[in-house]
Amino acid sequence: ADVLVFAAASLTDALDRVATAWSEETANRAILSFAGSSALARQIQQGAPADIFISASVEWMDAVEASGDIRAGTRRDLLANTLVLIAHGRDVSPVTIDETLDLAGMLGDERLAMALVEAVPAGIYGKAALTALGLWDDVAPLVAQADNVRAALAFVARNEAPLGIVYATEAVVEDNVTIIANFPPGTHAPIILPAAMTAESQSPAAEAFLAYLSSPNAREIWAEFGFIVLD
Amino acid sequence: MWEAAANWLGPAEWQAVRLSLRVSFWATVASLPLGIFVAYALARWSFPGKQLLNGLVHLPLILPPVVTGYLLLIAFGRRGFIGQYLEAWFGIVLSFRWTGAAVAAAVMAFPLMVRAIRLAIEAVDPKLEAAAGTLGAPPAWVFVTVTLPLILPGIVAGAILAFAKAIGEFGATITFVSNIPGQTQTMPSAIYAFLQVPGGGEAAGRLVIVAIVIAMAALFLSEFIARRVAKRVAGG
Amino acid sequence: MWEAAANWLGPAEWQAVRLSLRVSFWATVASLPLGIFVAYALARWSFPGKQLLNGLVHLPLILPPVVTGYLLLIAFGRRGFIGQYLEAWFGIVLSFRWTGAAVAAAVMAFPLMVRAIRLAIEAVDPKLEAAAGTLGAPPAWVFVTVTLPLILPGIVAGAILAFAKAIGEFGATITFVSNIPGQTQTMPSAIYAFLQVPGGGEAAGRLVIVAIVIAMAALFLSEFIARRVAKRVAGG
Amino acid sequence: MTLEVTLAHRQGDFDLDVQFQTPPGVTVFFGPSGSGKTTLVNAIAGLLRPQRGRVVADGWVLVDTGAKHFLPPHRRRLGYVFQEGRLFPHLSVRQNLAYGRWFNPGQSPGEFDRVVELLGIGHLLARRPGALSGGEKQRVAIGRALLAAPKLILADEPLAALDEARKEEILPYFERLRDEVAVPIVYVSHSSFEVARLATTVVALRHGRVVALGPPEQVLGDVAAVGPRGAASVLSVRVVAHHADGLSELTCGAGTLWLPRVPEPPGTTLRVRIAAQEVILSRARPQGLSALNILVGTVEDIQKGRGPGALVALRIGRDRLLARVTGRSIRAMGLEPGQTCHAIVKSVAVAPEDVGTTTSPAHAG
Amino acid sequence: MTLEVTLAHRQGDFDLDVQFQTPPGVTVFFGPSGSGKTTLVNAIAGLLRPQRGRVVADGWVLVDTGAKHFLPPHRRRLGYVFQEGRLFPHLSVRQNLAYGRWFNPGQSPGEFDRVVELLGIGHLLARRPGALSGGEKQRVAIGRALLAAPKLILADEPLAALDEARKEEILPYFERLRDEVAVPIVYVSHSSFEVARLATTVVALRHGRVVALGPPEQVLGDVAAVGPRGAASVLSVRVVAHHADGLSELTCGAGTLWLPRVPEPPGTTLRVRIAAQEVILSRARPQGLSALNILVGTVEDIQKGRGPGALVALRIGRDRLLARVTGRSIRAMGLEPGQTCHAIVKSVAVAPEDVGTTTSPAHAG
Ligand SMILES: Nc1ncnc2c1ncn2[C@@H]1O[C@H](COP(=O)(O)OP(=O)(O)OP(=O)(O)O)[C@@H](O)[C@H]1O
Ligand SMILES: Nc1ncnc2c1ncn2[C@@H]1O[C@H](COP(=O)(O)OP(=O)(O)OP(=O)(O)O)[C@@H](O)[C@H]1O
Ligand SMILES: [Mg+2]
Ligand SMILES: [Mg+2]
Repeated sequence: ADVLVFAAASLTDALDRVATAWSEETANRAILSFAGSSALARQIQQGAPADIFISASVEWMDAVEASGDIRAGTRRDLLANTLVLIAHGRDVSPVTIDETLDLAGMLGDERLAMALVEAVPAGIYGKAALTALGLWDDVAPLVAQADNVRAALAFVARNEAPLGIVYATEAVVEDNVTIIANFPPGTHAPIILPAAMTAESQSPAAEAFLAYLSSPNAREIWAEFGFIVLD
Repeated sequence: MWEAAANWLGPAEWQAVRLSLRVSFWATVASLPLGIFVAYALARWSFPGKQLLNGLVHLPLILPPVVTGYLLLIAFGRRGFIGQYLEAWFGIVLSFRWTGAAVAAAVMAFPLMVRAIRLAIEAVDPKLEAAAGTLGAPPAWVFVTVTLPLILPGIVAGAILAFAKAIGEFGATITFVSNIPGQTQTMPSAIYAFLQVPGGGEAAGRLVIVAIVIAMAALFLSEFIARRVAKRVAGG
Repeated sequence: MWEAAANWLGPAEWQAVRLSLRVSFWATVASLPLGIFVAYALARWSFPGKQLLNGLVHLPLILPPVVTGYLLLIAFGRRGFIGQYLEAWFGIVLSFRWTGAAVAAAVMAFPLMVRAIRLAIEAVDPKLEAAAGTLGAPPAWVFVTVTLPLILPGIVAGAILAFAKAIGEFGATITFVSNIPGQTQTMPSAIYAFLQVPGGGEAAGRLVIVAIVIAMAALFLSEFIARRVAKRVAGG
Repeated sequence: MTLEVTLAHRQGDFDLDVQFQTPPGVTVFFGPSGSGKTTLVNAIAGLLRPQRGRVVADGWVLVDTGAKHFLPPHRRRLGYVFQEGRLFPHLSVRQNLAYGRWFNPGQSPGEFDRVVELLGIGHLLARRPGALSGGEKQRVAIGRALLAAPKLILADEPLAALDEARKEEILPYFERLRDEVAVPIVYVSHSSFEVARLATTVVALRHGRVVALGPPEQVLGDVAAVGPRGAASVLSVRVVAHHADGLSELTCGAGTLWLPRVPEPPGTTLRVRIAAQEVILSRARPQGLSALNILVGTVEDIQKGRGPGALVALRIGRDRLLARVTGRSIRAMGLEPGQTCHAIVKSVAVAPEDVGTTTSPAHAG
Repeated sequence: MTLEVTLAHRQGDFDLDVQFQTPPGVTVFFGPSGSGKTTLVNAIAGLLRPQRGRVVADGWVLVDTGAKHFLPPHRRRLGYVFQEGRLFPHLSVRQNLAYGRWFNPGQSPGEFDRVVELLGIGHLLARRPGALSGGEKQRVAIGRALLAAPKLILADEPLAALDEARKEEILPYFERLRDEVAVPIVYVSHSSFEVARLATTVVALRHGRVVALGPPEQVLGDVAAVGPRGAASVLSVRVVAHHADGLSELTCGAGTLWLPRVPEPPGTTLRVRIAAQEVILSRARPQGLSALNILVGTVEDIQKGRGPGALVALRIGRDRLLARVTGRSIRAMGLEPGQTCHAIVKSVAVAPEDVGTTTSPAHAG
């Protein structure tokens, strides 16, 4: 049977691997539709025929749950991610992020690339962390906000911006950037990617796929891409 | 060699290419009659609400595609205020089908199509239409035998513009009908998906090249047709 | 009442509106001469590489905006293969500046502008241009005194189309120059941002209304100008 | 068909204000450039919506602003030859010619070939109008209008772009339409030849007003309407016989006229335009001249013009013959009303285009 | 200016192949519809790139395909009156008229007013071409070309859309350009009046070939070139005096001509076109006729045409006068070459448009 999965775009490559593995093991098929969490959530609210929804933000999963579009009891926190500070180039020395870091000074008149700080989860988390550390006010005028984490990463990779804040999962696979610091866990709310089955799901295999996402095989793949698997 | 070309893209990518062609073709062809009608009305008639219609036609151009997609979702989604009746009365479901992608592409391309055709209509000398009238041709016939052939280059230009736009349309499509492989994953959506993957640039690049080739072919065709028509009118 | 209207949008939103107007205005105005030139070349000249130029002009229409934005970044970014020389030789920096947003909007709107103007040029009777030539007017002068006034409605149409497109342009802009309030956060970027958060729909709706009002005003203006020009040509 | 026109229409500085009624046949609008001829024809065709007025053709109300009635052009069954051609550029000559047939299928199939032959456009059928010369375009435009099987032909200077020989070939066709097919024709012309030849009624226009109205023999004799050089007489004559040397013998009220052979059979009644300036007068019967036609009549009146010329009207039987001579000759000859006088008319000076078949009976009187 | 034209150009089925050289003055292209007149003018204007050929105006090579030389139209200093007007629709009449002045600023300021007055378009200056009648458009087109201060005027049937009175006003202006300003003129016309009046040289065309070439008195006397009804003589005459009764006395080789008053002062040499069909012959001296002009000459030859007419050429002093009479008259009068014969010409039959000032000296011989 086919399972239609609506998943946040930042999961694209990892989930592809998981789905392929599942197909090989079970002869079922997972069809993956990647887009921004907001678009997917709205589509589910409008009756999209999705079976599984994996959101990049807790808020959108909350919204879908509130409108009664996910099956009660199926929601769980699937994955967690970490936020990192990256710099352009290969051999950049690491720094420590705390209240004393002169982030604005490191930038000079150049830009700090982030995802949209009011709208896209990675941006929201990043802003929260910098605010908690008391750095936000200084760097705010220097932030270049991209519409998603990947576009922010591209700015740093092309050295349009020397520094950026992205998910660790994104940073590890890009050759032209170096992770120079991890944000301390307490500086922002946990970065959680929840998953759930939709209320209207008809697929008999949906539940199985949702379960498979936490299976040992899947865990291995998630870890390979830098995700932390929650339970 | 042919096989090498075929293998150059994976089956999922070929699927996206085929889907894009189908979506763009139908988006263009199905909206053409309405496009000609609206262009004619805007060019030649005056009626109350004309400016409103004109504005409405241009709306998809002005609004960010995401907004257009969102409005389409609200209107034509399965639970949308139009969509639910379409399904109940006619059994037509647009959301999350390729037909929905075609609707999104058609809506996005509509202003371009109408503008081109309208300009062409405005360039037709009304004296020729009047002459046809004196020979006994009723207005509809005048339109078909005089106006239509004379605006053919404009129609071709408008249609190709719309087709090209449909081939490249992304924001409204993904917002309205999502990004479901084989159903609604057009070339731009597939390119988007590739761009989300580190190292996916190469695969995206291949699809970009395919999109360019398709659009170029369409452009060549339109130039060719337009030139032939122009030559016929010039005499010979 | 005026104040109420002003407060209806927050200062950040007003900033986005003002920026969008500036970006779209300059994107349109600055690309118009080139647009007219390219349209004329495509309509009237034949030269090697004409089809290539035609294809190139249409590229931004065909490609997903994100791709166009990415290509702009590669070309015109500070480290881009053109951008670095622009900065070194002319001190022009486009990346993360409103000028870059204008370039992105201009590039995206260019095919629409060129198509409209080209259609208008093709509708001008070359016999009138020839007549001007016999009276001693050199080609450039013929263009300025005969062709240009006759294609004015097409130019207005093309420019307004481009302006409308520029007002709504999002994907290429945010990919090329990101979203910096006051610098590159245009209306569509702001709308997009609102739409990403649950419950942001209302704020987005307000900006959408502003965008519609602006574009409608531009359309009214273009209709008005086009009608005046047409009336002048018809006689009186 | 009678044509009843009452129109008041203002465009820019120009004010059209006419009222007239014409009998069946050809109505010619005659007048200088800018006098409102085309405007009037457009109003009859329905291409112009008059501000006030009424046009009735044969009892059929085409427009009546009072009754808010306006018949659209395509319902008027017209054949309009436009002053500027207006061929369809995207259609071949053949398709242009056939255009009107879609809507009026009652046409005999031979008609197409006849009209094409008449107009000499057979070799152009496959071309598009862009590849035609000015005169060729105009001929195709005439053919297109004629082939629409119209109930009313409107022709706005249809022959202006053509050479004499071509005019000569086409004019008889209009006559046949008038006489045999009895299609009413509204014809705009600058040329008094065409007027005399075709017109049942002439409407002379100036500055948007009717300055003279009537049969051509009357209007053309009216120096005020046509100017001294346009003055001409139109005689009704009957064909008596055709002679072997290429001359035809015709009889008019009081005398015999010899003209280069006319095509009509003996017994036919014709009209002959004789330009006033081509008539020579002589008190005594002239002898030994190359001119064959010598008519005897009585001087009816003598109008002195502003120039050196004078217009002498002779009564010859039922007809009135005008002669334009110099004042000096009148004095030298001592001409006075009531005198008997001979009029000399050269046979060859009467051009074929001056000889037309007569129009409907309305004219005999 | 001499004009040297050698052209071979094929468009569709039509094949233009001409070679001629004309002296200074007005060169008239004369020929039926579709004979290639406009094509030829376009080649001279540079709007048509001939496949093969050479056009030289006054030693100035406009095009020479052999030498791969082609002067673009805007460098040829033309004033081209197009057959179809081609006014700029977006410019007012005034702006249309002034268009050429931008490039040729050497025009005297009074010229604009003079031309506007001549053409009677003063009240139209503020309008756009869309609001003009057919004849008004054509007049503006003429004005536009004349006001470009051209070194070469090309006029393609400029007067076809105009009424006689208007033609009469405009023709003298072209004469003045020819004689006083000495601008070379290439003029296309169907009308033998205009040919006789204006032409220094007539190029008669048919099917893209030159069928006759020469001064109008020669070409118009050539029945093969102009047809029997076009035949005319052109006499050189000198003004002797103007008389109080409105007549002018002129002298030609061997006799006196009386014409309606001509504007030129005594002593001026003029040319007078006398249509062959307006001349009456008489063996004996006629008496008591209203016709004032009786010229005596010798019959030089008699050409029988295909119709009932014949063309009799009289030698009258240095001039040759053609008379078109019927064969029957010739037999009745027993006319034969060598005989003395009287020619009768009515004063008023010579229209003002038949009297023109003479052209450049090239013509006297
Ligand atoms: N583009 C073309 N292609 C083919 N044939 C053409 C083209 N243009 C003109 N012709 C033909 O060339 C011939 C000469 O045309 P041209 O316009 O020179 O005639 P013209 O002497 O000016 O006639 P008119 O007095 O009717 O204006 C005509 O027979 C016409 O049909
Ligand atoms: N749209 C218009 N606006 C104002 N005046 C106009 C308009 N169209 C025509 N006229 C004027 O109306 C008058 C009559 O024009 P019309 O075309 O009827 O003349 P016409 O008798 O056909 O002349 P022609 O013999 O030159 O064709 C002219 O003086 C012209 O200038
Ligand atoms: Mg007219
Ligand atoms: Mg011609």
